[in-house]
Amino acid sequence: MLSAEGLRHAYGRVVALDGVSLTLVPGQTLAIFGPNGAGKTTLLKVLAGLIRPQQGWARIAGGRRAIGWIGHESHLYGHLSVRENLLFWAALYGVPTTERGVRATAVLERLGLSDRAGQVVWSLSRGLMQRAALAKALVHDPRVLLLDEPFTGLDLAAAAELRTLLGELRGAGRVLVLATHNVDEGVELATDVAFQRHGRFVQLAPRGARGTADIAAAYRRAVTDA
Amino acid sequence: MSEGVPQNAGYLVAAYIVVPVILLAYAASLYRRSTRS
Amino acid sequence: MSLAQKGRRVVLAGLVLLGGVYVRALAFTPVERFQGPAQKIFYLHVPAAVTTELAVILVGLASVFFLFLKDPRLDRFAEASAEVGTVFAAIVLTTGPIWGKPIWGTWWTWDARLTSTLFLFFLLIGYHVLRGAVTDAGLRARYAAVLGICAVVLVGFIHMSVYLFPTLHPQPIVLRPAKPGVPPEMLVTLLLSFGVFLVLYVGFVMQRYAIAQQREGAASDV
Amino acid sequence: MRELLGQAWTVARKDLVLEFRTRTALLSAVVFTALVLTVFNFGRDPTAVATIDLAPSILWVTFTFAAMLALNRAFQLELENGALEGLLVSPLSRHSLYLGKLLANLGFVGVVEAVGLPLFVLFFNVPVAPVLLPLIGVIALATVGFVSVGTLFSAMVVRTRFAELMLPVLLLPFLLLPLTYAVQATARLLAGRPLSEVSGWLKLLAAYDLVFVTVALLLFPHTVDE
Repeated sequence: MLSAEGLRHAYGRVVALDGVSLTLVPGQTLAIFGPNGAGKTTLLKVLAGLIRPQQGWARIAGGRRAIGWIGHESHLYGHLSVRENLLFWAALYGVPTTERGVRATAVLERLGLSDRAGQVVWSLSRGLMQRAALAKALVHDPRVLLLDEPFTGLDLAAAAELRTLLGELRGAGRVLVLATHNVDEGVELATDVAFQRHGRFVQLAPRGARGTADIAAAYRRAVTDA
Repeated sequence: MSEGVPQNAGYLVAAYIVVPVILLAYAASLYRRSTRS
Repeated sequence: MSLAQKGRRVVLAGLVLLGGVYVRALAFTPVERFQGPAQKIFYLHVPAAVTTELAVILVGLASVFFLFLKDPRLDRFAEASAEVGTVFAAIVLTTGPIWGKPIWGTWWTWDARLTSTLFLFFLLIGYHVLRGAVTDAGLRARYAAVLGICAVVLVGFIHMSVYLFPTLHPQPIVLRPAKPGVPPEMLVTLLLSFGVFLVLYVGFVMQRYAIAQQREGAASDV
Repeated sequence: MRELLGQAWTVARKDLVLEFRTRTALLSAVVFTALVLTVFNFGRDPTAVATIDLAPSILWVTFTFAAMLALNRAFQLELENGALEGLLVSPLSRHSLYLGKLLANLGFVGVVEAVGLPLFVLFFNVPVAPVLLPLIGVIALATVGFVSVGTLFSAMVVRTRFAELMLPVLLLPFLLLPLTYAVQATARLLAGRPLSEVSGWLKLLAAYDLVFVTVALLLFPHTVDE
């Protein structure tokens, strides 16, 4: 579903990726923890095909069309309505004309935005905007979700809501890759855990039966020792 | 000089001075930039 | 010996050789009968113009290869060549009017060659302005390469349109001194001077390249 | 090929919907055009120079500035909520993105010119009716030339400092050539010369368009991808 081998990428002398390899199959959710500047965003961008790595390769079955990207920004046009935004993005993702409306309606309903469909985006509250951003990322029913610090800037309620939604999404043959600097966030969603530091995976292992505190302790050790 | 040849050596001198001035100024600028820092 | 030092020596040699060209041009090359002594400005003007064009073409080539290879050395070279090209363009644009005043009777005309050098000058200035306005090194290199290629295409287009549609363009009312029929002494002086300008170009580019290298080192050590 | 153009049209339609919905930019550009034409009226001595001699310059200097103003905002609206990032992670090809932006800019500048031309006729009492069709041809060809390079540069300039100043400095040298051709062609048309005298300039304009649309299309991916 998603595989990468020997990724290396540097900005000048700053190494962002230093020999990262990984393989994920449907049903897996990988949580990548690492301090800021560890190269997490670069890794996600390489996986999404935004950056051509200087060495190595990354492949996602189905290509860009299969990717849902959730980052800090909503990618929504303020002067279009929520529904117009969804229809635009659905069209770009190659959803057939006849299905776009159905997809948009379904995703709006699922995120509880049905009664906001006609509202222009700039007039939405922050919480609703976040949900609309998720709707945009999901409108083409992506098989692979790449999440770059998705919890940043969310209040507790919104973060819990996002976690619930991601929990629902992670079954059903999808792959989720979640990058964050905060171990507490989203760790319970993960089937696999990786610690990234200076562009390297210090550790990449199935989560097994370990609890959040256990993983947090392991993360601190891994990041300070290496 | 034979008759009919224009007397415009002043322009010649001006141009032949301007060129080395520009070249030397640039050389100085390069020197300053590489030794600063 | 560092690259900057080597470059300085090459420039020094170039300047000495330029002195030689002065001696030859002033004392051992005949005075042109119709234009008088001022015609000798051409021994500086034309080589500078050719070197400018060469510098810009090299910027374009380096830019094309940079976009494929992403080698920072190509970007540094393009930056260096563009800056040196600007200096030579400045020489062309100052010696041109100094020659034009006695010969054409006016400092400036929109002659095709002078105009295309002015274009080059503007394009090169724009190139430096763009480089100065982008903070991210990777982005700066890519943007500069894109602009560099566009600039070369534009210059090529101007030349092509002058030759392909000669009737449409105002033809320069110039006696072209570098045309066949020029006495061999004049041609030799011109070629010697061209060689000297090439030496100066190489020396300047070496120094400018070294500065770019130095700056990058300073930026990434922070 | 079909998908390339389909996606381009999706992007262009979205841009034009946004433009016509917000209207601020479009209205400003139209008012700006009217103002420049007015400035020209006061910036000349009608007793010294016949209007007909100055008319082509007035028309084309006005259109050049209007195009520049329009191009400045071409990529501005993609910065809102990081939409550009969204476009880049989507399966949208970079060539489609360029063509879409090109179409949208042509639409925008076209509207401005459609208002500017009648104003020009009205203010300066220039008889364009007998040569209207060829004149529109000249305007169309020159506008494609303006917008082809302009679209490419505006994609770069939005991510630089002093973007509003940067675009004219970079772009004007590239506009001077089509400007020259357009002025020459327009002058001959307005003077009632036979079309055969104009065709050379039209060919040059067409050649310029062909060369720079191709070059910009090839270079555009490098302005957005790392």
